[in-house]
Amino acid sequence: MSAVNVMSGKGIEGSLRRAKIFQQLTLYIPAAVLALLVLAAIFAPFLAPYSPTKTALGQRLIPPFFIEGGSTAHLLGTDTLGRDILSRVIFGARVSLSVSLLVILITSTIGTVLGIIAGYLGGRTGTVLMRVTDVSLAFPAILIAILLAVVLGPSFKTVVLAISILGWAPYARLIRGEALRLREADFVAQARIIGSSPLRIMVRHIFPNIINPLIVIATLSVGLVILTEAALSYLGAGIPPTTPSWGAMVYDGRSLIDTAWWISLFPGMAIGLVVLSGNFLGDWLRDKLDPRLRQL
Amino acid sequence: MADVLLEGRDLTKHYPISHGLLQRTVGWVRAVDGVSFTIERGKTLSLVGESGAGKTTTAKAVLLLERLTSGSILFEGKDLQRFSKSQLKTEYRPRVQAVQQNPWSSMNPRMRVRDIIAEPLVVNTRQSKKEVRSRVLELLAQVGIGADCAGHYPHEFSGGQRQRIAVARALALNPSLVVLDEPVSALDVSIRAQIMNLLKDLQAQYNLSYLVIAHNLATVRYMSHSVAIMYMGQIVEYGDAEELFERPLHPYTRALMSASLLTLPGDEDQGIKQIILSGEMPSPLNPPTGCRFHTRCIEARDVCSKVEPELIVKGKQRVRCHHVVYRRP
Amino acid sequence: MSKIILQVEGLHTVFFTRQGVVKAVDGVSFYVREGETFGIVGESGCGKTVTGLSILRLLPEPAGRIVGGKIILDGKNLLELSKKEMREYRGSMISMILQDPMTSLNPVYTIGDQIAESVRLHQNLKDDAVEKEVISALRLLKIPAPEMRLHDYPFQMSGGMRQRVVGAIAMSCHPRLLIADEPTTALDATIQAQYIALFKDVQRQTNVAIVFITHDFGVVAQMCHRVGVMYAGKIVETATTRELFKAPRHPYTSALINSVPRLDRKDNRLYSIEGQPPSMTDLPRGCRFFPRCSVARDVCREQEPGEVDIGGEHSVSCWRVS
Amino acid sequence: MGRFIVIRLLQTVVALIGISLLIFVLARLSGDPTMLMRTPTTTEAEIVNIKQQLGLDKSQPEQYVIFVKNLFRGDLGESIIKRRPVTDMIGEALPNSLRLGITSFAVSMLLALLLGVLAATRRDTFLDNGVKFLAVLGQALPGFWVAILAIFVFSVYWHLLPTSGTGGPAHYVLPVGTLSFFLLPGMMRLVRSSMLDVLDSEYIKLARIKGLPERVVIWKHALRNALIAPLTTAGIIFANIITGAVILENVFNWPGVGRLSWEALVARDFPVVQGVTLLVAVLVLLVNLLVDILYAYIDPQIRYQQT
Repeated sequence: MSAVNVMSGKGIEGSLRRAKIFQQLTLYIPAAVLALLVLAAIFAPFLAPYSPTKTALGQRLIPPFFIEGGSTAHLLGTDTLGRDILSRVIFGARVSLSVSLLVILITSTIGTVLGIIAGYLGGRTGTVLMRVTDVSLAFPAILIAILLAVVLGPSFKTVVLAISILGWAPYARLIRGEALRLREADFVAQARIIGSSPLRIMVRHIFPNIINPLIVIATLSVGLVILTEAALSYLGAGIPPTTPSWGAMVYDGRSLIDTAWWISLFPGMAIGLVVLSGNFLGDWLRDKLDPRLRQL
Repeated sequence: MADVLLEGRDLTKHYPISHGLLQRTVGWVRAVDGVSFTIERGKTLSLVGESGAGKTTTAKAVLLLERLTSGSILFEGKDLQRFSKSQLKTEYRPRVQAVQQNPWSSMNPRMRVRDIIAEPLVVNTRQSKKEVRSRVLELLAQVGIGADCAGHYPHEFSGGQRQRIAVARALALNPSLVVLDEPVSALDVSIRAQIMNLLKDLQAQYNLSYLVIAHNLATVRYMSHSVAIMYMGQIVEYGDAEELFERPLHPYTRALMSASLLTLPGDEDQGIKQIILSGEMPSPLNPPTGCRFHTRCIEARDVCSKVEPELIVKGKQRVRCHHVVYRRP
Repeated sequence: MSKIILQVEGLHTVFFTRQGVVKAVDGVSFYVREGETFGIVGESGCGKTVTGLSILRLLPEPAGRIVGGKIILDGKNLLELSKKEMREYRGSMISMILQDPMTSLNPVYTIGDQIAESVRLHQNLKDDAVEKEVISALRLLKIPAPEMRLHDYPFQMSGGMRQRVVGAIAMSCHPRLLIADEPTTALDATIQAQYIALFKDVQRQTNVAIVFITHDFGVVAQMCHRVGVMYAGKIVETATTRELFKAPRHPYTSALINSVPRLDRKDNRLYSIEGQPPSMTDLPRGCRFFPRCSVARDVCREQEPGEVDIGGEHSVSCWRVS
Repeated sequence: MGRFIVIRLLQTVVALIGISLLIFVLARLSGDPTMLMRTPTTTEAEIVNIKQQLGLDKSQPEQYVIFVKNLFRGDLGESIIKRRPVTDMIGEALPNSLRLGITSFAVSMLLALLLGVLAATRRDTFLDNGVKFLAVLGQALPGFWVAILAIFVFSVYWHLLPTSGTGGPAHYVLPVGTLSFFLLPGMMRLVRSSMLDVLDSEYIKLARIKGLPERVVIWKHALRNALIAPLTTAGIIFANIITGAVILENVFNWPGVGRLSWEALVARDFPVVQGVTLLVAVLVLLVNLLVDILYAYIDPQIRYQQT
C-alpha cells in the first residue's frame, strides 16, 4: 500500500453508492415480479388468452412467436395436445401461490407457537420439542410427500399437508433460538419484576421481538415451498393433472426437449423467476429488519 | 428505633452440581451463604463485591427472580413465605421495583417510551387510560425527559436518557424499595454523575429505600447510608457507610478500597502504597476451609485456614475476621 | 530523558459509512518515550480505540482509512511501509492488548500454541527454544506453573489469567511499543489492581513504551506517566499525570475529573457535565466541547481553538488558555 | 463426553420407535393392500388367505410387534408390483445412490469451502458478487429443470455426454454436476456467513496483531472455528442430498433409491415406499448422532467437559 493510496477514499464512496442502488433494485424488481404473480393468479381467467385445459390437436407443438413457424396467436407456443403454454403458465401461478400461501400460514403459526414455548418455557417439553425439530429438519420432505401421495392419493390437500408436515421445523428452530436469547434479556426480567404473567411476557415482549425474523424466514421460504411443490408435481405426487402446474408442465416437455424445448423451458423459467424474486425480497428484508440473520 | 422496611435473614442460595450418567448431585455451589441485612425506610444499603460474590443473586432473591434455598425475607416485618401468591402479586411486587445495569437491553425495543413507563400501571392497577397517561407525563417530567419524547422508541435515546426512563418506570407504582443493579456502570463518566444526582434527589423527595448492587466502592460512598462488602457468598463486613469508609476493618475491604483510590505515579515514593491481593477468588465449588479469604489475605495466620470466622460486632460495624485491627487504608 | 520511540503527528482517520464520512480521529498528535506509559483517556466514541488501531494499521477494511498524518516508530513512518513490512512490524515491534479477555483468545487452540505461533513467526528459533521463549513470556506475566498451563485451552482459565496470556502473547517477541486498549475494564477491581501492578513491573523489566487507552481516570492515575484527554476525535489536553490532576486547564478535563466520585472524600452532590457528547456525523462548528462548556465565550462558537503549549510538557486546545 | 453420547444414543432409539410407529399407522391408512392384488377372478377365500399370509387378521398391536420383528430381521415386506422382497430391491439401488450422493457431497463441499471462504475474505468484490450470484441461481432454479436443460445442451446438442443411466465416469458428470449445483448454494452461504462472523471476532484481530500473514489467519485461525456452526446444519445438508437424489435420479434414469421410490409412487407400491422412507429415517438419525459426536470432538469445550 503506497502512501497515496492510504490518503484516498474515493473508491469506497463510489462502491457505497453502487451498493445502495443495487439494494434498491433488489427490492423493486422482485417486489414487482411477486406482485405480477399475485395479479396473474387472481385474474388468470381474464389474462389468459385461452383456456389452460382446452386441447386443439390441430395446433400441436407450435413454437413460440419468435421462432420460425411460431405465431402471435400462441406467444409461447403450444404443447403436444395443442394447449396454449402462456395460458397454462398463467394458471399455474394459481397453484404455486395458493399452495405456498397456505403452507406458509400453517407452518409459520405452528413453528412460532412451538418455538416460543420451547424457548421461553424450556424445560423437558422444550428439549423434546427440539429433538423432534432436529430430526424433522433432517428428514427430506420429498419422501414424506411421496409416502403421503401413495397413502392418500395425490391432491391439493395432500400437497399442502406433505409440505407442512415438516415445514414448521425451520420456524421452530429459529424462533426458539430467538426466544431463548430474549428470555435472558433484561427487559424480560424487568417485565417479571413488574409482575407480568408468563403469557403476557410471551405475547407482549417475546412475540413482537421475533416478528422481524419471522417475516424474513417466511419470505425466504416462499421460494422453497414453490420449488418443493414444483418438484412434487414433476414427480407426479403433486396436484393431479388437468389442473396446470409448472412442475408437471416441465415433466410433460421432458422427453421432447430436443424438438419442442419450449414446453419445459417457460414453466421452468417461471419457477426460477418467482423463487429468485422471493429470495431477493427475503434477503432485502433481512438486511433491513434483522442483519443478524445472515445464516438464513 | 430504626424504621426497617426490608430485612434479609440468613439468605442462602445453593446451586446443585450434577455429575455422571444419572446426573447425581455431587456438590453445591454456594452462591449466597447466610447473608443477613436490613434496609431502612428512606435509606440506601449497598452490596459491594466482585463478580461471584453473590450480590446479584441476593438482589434477585429480593426481586423474587430467584428462589432461595433457605432463609427468609421480611417486608415491613412480615415474612414473605407467609404471603399467598396473590398477596405477593398485589402487596409485595408493586412495592419493590428495579433499575437494571444495562439501559440498552432493559427496554423492549418494540415499545414506545410511554408504553414502557405505563406497563407497571397496566399490569398492576385498574387505572383508566387517561389516568395512566397523565401519570406517565408526570413521571417523565420527574426524571427530566421532555413530554414530547413519550411517543419515541428506546433506540432514539442515549444511554443516560434511557437510564432516566428506566428510573421513571421503576417509580411508576410508587414503590417503597428500588433495587439499583449497577445503575451507572454502563454509562459514560460524564453521564454517571447526572444519574446519581437524580437518584439521590428522588430518594429525598419520595423517602425511597435503595438496595444498590455495585462493584465500585467510590460510587457507593456517595450513594449509601450503609454498606455490606461481600466475598464468595458471604458478607465480610457490614456497617454504617461513613464508619466503614473511615475505618475499614476487614483486610478485603481495605484491598478493595485501595484498588479504587486515586494514586498518582510517584505516590509510592511518598509512602502511599497500594494493597495488591495475590491470586484470584477460589472456585465456589470447593471454597477454602476456615476463612474463605485466607488464600489471598496478607494478614492470614494459622487459625484463618482452620476456623471459619463469625460475623462479629465491632463498634458500629460487623466484620468476619479473626484479628480485627483498626487501621486507615 | 529517554528517547522518543513513537511520534504521532496530525493523524486523521475517517470511516466511510452509509450515513456519510465520519472523522473518527481528526488531527491527533502525541509522542511516547521508551519505558513510558502514555494514556489516552476519553468517553466512548471519542476515537481513542481508532487511534490505537490506526497505529497498527488494522482498521476495519474497507470502511476505515487513514487519510493524513505521520506515525513515526523509531524513525520509520509506518504509513509508508508496505503491507508486508507492516506485518513484520506487528507482533515484533508493536503489539496490542485488547479489551475483552473472554473473546480475544482463539477457543480451539491451546494457549501454548497461540503464544508459540507468534514466537515462531518473528524469531528464527528451534522448537525447544520456542518452548523456552513461550515459558519465559508466561513467567514475565507471572502465570503460575507455566509448564502446566501451556496445554490449557482458554476456556479452562479465569478472565484475569486469560488477560495475562494475552499480555504474554503481546510481550513474547519483545516489542518496543505496546498498545493496551482498556485491558483492565473487563476485570474485577482487585484483579485490575493486580494487572496494573504486573504491567508496571513488565515495563520496568523490558523498558517497553505503552500507549494506554482507557475511560477510567483511576486507572490513568495508577498507570500513566503522561496523559492525553480526547474529546470527539481530538486530543484537547496533554500533560503529565500529576499536572493533569493537579491543574487541569481544559474545562472538559476538569469537569471530568470533578465528576468522578471519590473514595477519599464524602461528596454531597456530584459535579456533573450536562448534555451529551456530540454525534460524530454532526459536529458543532467551533469548539467541539462548546455546547456543554460552562465557561464558553462567543469565539468558541465560531472557531476551533488551536493547540497551545504552556510549558512543562503541557498543552491545551482552548480559547481560554490562548 | 461419554454421558453426552449415551444420551444421544437413547434419544436415537426413542426416535426410531416413534418413526416405526408413524410408518405403521400410515401403512394401515394406505388402505387394504389386498384391494390392489384383486383381479376380477379373485375369490373371497383367496383374499382371506392373502390376509392370513400378510398377518392382517391379527389385532393392531400384534401386527405392530410383527412389523417391528420383521424390521429387525431386515424384512421390509414384498413389493406388490414386482413381487420381490423390498430389502433386495433397496440393496440393489442403494450403492448407486451412495455413489451419486457421496461424490456430489464431496464435490460441493470442497467448492463450498473454497468459494465460501474466498467470498467472505474478499467481501463485496467481484468474486464475492459472482459467488453470491451463483448461489442465488442454484437456490432459485428447480433442479429437475436444470438437469433437463443440461441434458439438452451437453448430450443432445453437443453430444458430449451420455443422456442418462449408469456406466463409465462420463455417466457421472451430469448427475453429479447438477446435484452439486443444487447442494452448493446452501453450504456456501453457510460457510461464508459463518466465516464472516468469525472474522469479526476479537481473536482474529489478535491474530493480525501478532503479525500473522492473512493466509494463516484465515485458513488456520478462522476456518476451524467457522466450521463449527455449519456442522450443526449437517442434518439439513443430508436432507438436501436425499431430496436432490430423488429428483435427479429420476431425470437421469439413475437406478438408485430415489428412482425406486418414484417408480413405487407411480405404481402406488406402498411397501417399497415404506421401506425407502424407513431406511432414510434410520440414516437421518445416524447422521444426527454422528454430527453430535463430531461436534463434541471438534469443540474442545465439550471434549473436555467432565460431565
